[in-house]
Amino acid sequence: MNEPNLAVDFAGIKLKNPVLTASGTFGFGREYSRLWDLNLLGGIIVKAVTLEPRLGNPPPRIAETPAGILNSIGLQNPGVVSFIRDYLPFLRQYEDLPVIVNIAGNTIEDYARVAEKLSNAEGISALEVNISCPNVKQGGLAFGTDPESAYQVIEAVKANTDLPVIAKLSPNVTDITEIALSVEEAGADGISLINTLLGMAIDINSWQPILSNVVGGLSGPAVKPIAVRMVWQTAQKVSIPILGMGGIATAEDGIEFMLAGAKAIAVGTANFFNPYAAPEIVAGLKRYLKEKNIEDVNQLCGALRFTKNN
Amino acid sequence: MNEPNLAVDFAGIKLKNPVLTASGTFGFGREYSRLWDLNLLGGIIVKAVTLEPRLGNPPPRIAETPAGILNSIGLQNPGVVSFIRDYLPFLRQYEDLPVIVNIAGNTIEDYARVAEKLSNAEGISALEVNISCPNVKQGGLAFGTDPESAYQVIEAVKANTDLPVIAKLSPNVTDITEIALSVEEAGADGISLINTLLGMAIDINSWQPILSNVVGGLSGPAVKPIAVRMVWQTAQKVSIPILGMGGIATAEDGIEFMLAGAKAIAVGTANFFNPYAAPEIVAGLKRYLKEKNIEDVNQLCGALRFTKNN
Amino acid sequence: MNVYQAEILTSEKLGQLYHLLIIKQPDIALTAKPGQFVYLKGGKGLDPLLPRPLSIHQLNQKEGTIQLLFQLKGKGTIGFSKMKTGDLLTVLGPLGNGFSLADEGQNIVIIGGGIGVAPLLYLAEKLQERHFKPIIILGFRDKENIVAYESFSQLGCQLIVATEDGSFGRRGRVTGVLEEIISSEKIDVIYACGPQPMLKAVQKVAEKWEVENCQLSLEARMGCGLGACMACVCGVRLEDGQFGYRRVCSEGPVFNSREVLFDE
Amino acid sequence: MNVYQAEILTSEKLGQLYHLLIIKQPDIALTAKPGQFVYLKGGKGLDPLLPRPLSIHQLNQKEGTIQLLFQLKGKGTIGFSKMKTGDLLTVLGPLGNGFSLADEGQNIVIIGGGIGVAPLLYLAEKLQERHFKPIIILGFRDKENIVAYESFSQLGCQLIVATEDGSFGRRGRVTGVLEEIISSEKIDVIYACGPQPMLKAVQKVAEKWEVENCQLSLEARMGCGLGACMACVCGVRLEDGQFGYRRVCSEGPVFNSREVLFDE
Ligand SMILES: Cc1cc2nc3c(=O)[nH]c(=O)nc-3n(C[C@H](O)[C@H](O)[C@H](O)COP(=O)(O)OP(=O)(O)OC[C@H]3O[C@@H](n4cnc5c(N)ncnc54)[C@H](O)[C@@H]3O)c2cc1C
Ligand SMILES: Cc1cc2nc3c(=O)[nH]c(=O)nc-3n(C[C@H](O)[C@H](O)[C@H](O)COP(=O)(O)OP(=O)(O)OC[C@H]3O[C@@H](n4cnc5c(N)ncnc54)[C@H](O)[C@@H]3O)c2cc1C
Ligand SMILES: Cc1cc2nc3c(=O)[nH]c(=O)nc-3n(C[C@H](O)[C@H](O)[C@H](O)COP(=O)(O)O)c2cc1C
Ligand SMILES: Cc1cc2nc3c(=O)[nH]c(=O)nc-3n(C[C@H](O)[C@H](O)[C@H](O)COP(=O)(O)O)c2cc1C
Ligand code: FES
Ligand code: FES
Repeated sequence: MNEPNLAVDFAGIKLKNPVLTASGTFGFGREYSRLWDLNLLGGIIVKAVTLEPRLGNPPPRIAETPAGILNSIGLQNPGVVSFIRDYLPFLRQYEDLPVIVNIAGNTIEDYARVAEKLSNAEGISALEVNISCPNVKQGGLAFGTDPESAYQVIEAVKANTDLPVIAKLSPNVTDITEIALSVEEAGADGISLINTLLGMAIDINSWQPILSNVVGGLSGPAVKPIAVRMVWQTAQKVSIPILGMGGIATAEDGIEFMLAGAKAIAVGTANFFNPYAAPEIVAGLKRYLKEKNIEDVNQLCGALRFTKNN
Repeated sequence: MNEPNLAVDFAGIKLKNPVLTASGTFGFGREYSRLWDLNLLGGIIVKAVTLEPRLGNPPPRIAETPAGILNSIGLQNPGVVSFIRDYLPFLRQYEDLPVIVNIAGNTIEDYARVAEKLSNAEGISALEVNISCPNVKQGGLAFGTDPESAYQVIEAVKANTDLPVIAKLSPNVTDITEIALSVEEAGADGISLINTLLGMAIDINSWQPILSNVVGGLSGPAVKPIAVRMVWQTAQKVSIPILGMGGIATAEDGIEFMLAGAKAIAVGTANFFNPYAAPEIVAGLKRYLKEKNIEDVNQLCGALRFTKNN
Repeated sequence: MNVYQAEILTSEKLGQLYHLLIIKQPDIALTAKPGQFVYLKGGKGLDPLLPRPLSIHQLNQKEGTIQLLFQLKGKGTIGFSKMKTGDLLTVLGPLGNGFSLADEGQNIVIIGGGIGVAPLLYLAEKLQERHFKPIIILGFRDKENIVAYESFSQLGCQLIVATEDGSFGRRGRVTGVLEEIISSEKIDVIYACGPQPMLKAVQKVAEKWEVENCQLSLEARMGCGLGACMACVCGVRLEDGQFGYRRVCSEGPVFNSREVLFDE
Repeated sequence: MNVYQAEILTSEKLGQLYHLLIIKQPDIALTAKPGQFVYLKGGKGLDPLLPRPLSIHQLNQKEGTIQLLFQLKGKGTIGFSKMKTGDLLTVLGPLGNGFSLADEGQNIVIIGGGIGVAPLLYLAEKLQERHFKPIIILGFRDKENIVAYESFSQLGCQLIVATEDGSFGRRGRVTGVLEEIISSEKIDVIYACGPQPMLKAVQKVAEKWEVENCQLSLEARMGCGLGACMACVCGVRLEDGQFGYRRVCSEGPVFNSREVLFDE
């Protein structure tokens, strides 16, 4: 058998394989590049970038929970100007590494301005619009839990960029498909699912929340079943492609997401407990396709089968 | 120091300790009674009872996920008549074991009729109204995700019983406090938090969902941070007591829930991987209170402290 | 039945696919019946979360030990195989109803497929003890998949091994062998354990040849292992002829083949 | 810096509270500087999920081994202590900036509190090698909490141990001892590691006596360990005087005490 095809076209972005790294878990790429060649990735999604630099929340910002973590980083980032000047050039050295920039803001206007600024820079393949960050007081989650606000943010971003726009949705909602349909209508070219689930952990010795921000976002293997379900539900409803994430730590996990309907996948928390997770998933995916005699990774996408009982 | 007080009053039900077993994970008590004395429990919440017997969903009905499980039992139960005749007498042998009956239905009328029938039986301490089961086609989750429907179910149950009514809410919502306020207004005497989160798992060899019902309810340690957060959010808003559950496997876990605002706690999935979990949690709670020199377990309830950073 | 901490006395890799553990647990060794199982967890960790059901392969009452024979499938079984002598396992058991032993003078066939042979060794031995002369048919995909052959052959019963590819013993399926036997002599009792397609085929043969006492040991994904959660059900025809679900953990794992409704 | 599979050569319980592991990892042993740390995980399981940061307590370049000294606190550290000789640990390292060594002729005090002594042994040895004569002050709650005393006393430096209850060595806090020393001789460099209240007190002393080169090794809950996730920050006064956050894993764990802003 020939080598299987791993390339996918995601919302017009050509990815040599469907494995990306999830925003906020991989910085701007530099740290992990000391361990392995970033060219192995299908693409990189960088940490959220905002109009102005952000300080983020006070520490502690992370807590371990069963098979998961809570984080409340609070979007610490150097701001869009510094990103373009100080961080983007490093990534542009990689010839075959699509760079997707995750953007956030307090107001719709913020989103529009960041989008505009990034669109004038060179070397960016798409914008991922974070309307789902649970760790900031303004904006963030509020945009992602209301279909109307979600629509407005995406519409404003679309109006200010020619880049493909991926809406990153929050799982903290009653009906994910309602928000998904709304951003699709607003012109989103793809959907990222899922951001973190709102959670909390308490230190029973001090009687205080472990996170100084009290609540934080839950991610990691613990959330995988919820993420797979949301990808599956959403894939039934929308026609734009889905970028699946939430607890992916192995190629097997990634395949679950693709069968559920994701066209590409992102590795987040797993980077923390296995810094080689992403390239291992690329290799594992290839091995799986070979073993199963599948010529093209696209054949997995939404290929879920049902027995008569379903 | 004297023995600490473990007794709590939950919505008028006197519990000798705050540890119950969660509905559906403990049957009608008989199986675990072969291992330890059920009188050790603060109370028992039995499997959901419906007006008519229910067959439940086809197998497979359970899947293991990271630090959690998915289930899609589908409310298999013998129906309210058989429950009262064949199962309740066994529990009534235990002199000091409050029995809380979890009830479910397809229609508001169903709930009302089950409530009525159970109110005429002897030996029941309260009803827990399941408006949050993700595993049945009609009713279930739909009631629990809409404040108005939730209100109507609780109102109808209240109108048909003199027993304390505990509303069991679904975590699959954008704002848990909205539903909580709605059931409080409808007259609920207490709130159980949380039922399972909707999830899904796929077998990457057969390309089929593992559960024959495709989706199922996620429970176990994985969901604990979400449950603690919801208990905390809800405790800020309502004045009726909260029965906390979702991933409780140790006394430490239970204490987290109580600090967040739960007055009592229930052990669910942990029964499966440690059949002695519930009595061990009672013992662990007592040990904790002694070590910390706390006289009364009620002092934990909602005692969360905040540092200046919060 | 209770929860015990049991020490691993022997841990033995059997080829690439299987593993044998001998653990010390006198209470279970004294009371377990053939066909019963234990629900096994290796420590208090949350990964994997649930215990795993494993049949009692063999036991030694004098030494208070039980043998567990299993196939390496996923996290649970691979985890058990990595535990070392002296490590403790948490064991809930003995669980389930087990096989009901035949009446005096009855002709018996025992059929196992793949790792489904696990609960059949103790059964065969028990039957021999009671002076039955069961015919044992074991089927495997190929030679590499054969397991526990030695133990079965030492029983001194008539033993027929079949492999699907003919790489060892007879070529073909166990149910072919079963039909041959049934067509030449009257069989009163069939005991079977193995993959579902095999059990379905055995069910058909039993129905066709009107073997009333055909006992199938089923598998199902479990939650509590005790009968409390309703996770492990299989479809059955109830006494009143209606369709219903029974719990494999507590009402099984052994069912009469007439009541089992596969695929429902 | 890389991810390695490292074999456990020695696993030694030190009383009820502490544990010492010696692991084989030549690359780290060759390159690690005092004050650097490793990010350690015991196998691929998900419980616990994250690695744990542990300082390099000591290393042996010839043998390619490193020593990790730790307090038993929760799942992670207790899990490491239960691993056996021959087991493999996954080690990411060496990480962080480490201590910067003093200039020739400078007077040095090393202060450790509790398990905070861990990174100081290798530091002290390195300083001795370079002919410094550091004064070492170690503080513990009480006699039972003392750890690594032998190793430090074998260095041949001036060693002062203080316990809060006076059950061993001097009674009182390490910062009391520090002030005594500083008030009698000029100290150029302070190295400190220990619980936050101790570090705050050291910071105050350094400020009061204008010790410019006071290096504090901080702890923080970590995500990636590499500098990518921004989880492990501590509050600092930036070059421009503004408040900001720095990453303990990659910009620390050692910071000059003048820049650290505790409680912010
Ligand atoms: C009553 C009974 C007796 C059994 N006896 C034996 C035996 O003696 N030897 C043996 O090798 N196997 C036996 N099995 C099957 C054995 O339980 C599974 O192979 C094992 O649970 C797989 O776990 P895993 O973690 O290795 O695999 P995984 O596939 O990773 O397991 C994932 C989950 O699915 C469940 N699961 C997967 N396969 C099965 C299965 N076939 N049956 C039930 N649950 C399953 C697991 O318990 C676990 O919860 C028995 C099953 C039952 C129900
Ligand atoms: C750079 C650095 C070097 C360290 N060196 C040592 C050392 O040499 N010896 C030693 O005993 N300890 C050291 N620590 C502290 C050590 O990392 C924690 O004691 C350990 O992580 C606790 O893990 P646990 O699972 O046993 O405890 P748990 O409390 O169960 O851990 C829960 C979570 O909190 C984190 N956590 C808890 N306490 C700390 C802490 N003090 N610092 C950072 N994270 C924490 C854990 O990593 C884990 O993610 C160091 C910490 C840092 C940051
Ligand atoms: C430490 C941390 C920081 C994150 N920061 C961002 C962010 O800046 N923007 C964003 O859209 N998502 C952010 N996320 C969410 C992840 O991109 C991802 O959606 C989520 O963690 C689920 O995937 P995982 O379980 O694989 O981590 C962050 C997650 C973590 C753990
Ligand atoms: C197998 C199973 C069956 C359940 N059945 C019911 C039920 O009948 N009624 C109900 O209200 N909740 C039911 N639940 C939800 C639990 O009562 C509990 O709310 C949930 O599992 C979270 O707690 P846990 O994580 O401790 O299990 C069931 C849960 C499981 C795992
Ligand atoms: S596994 Fe719970 S009823 Fe069988
Ligand atoms: S732990 Fe990720 S930046 Fe320090």
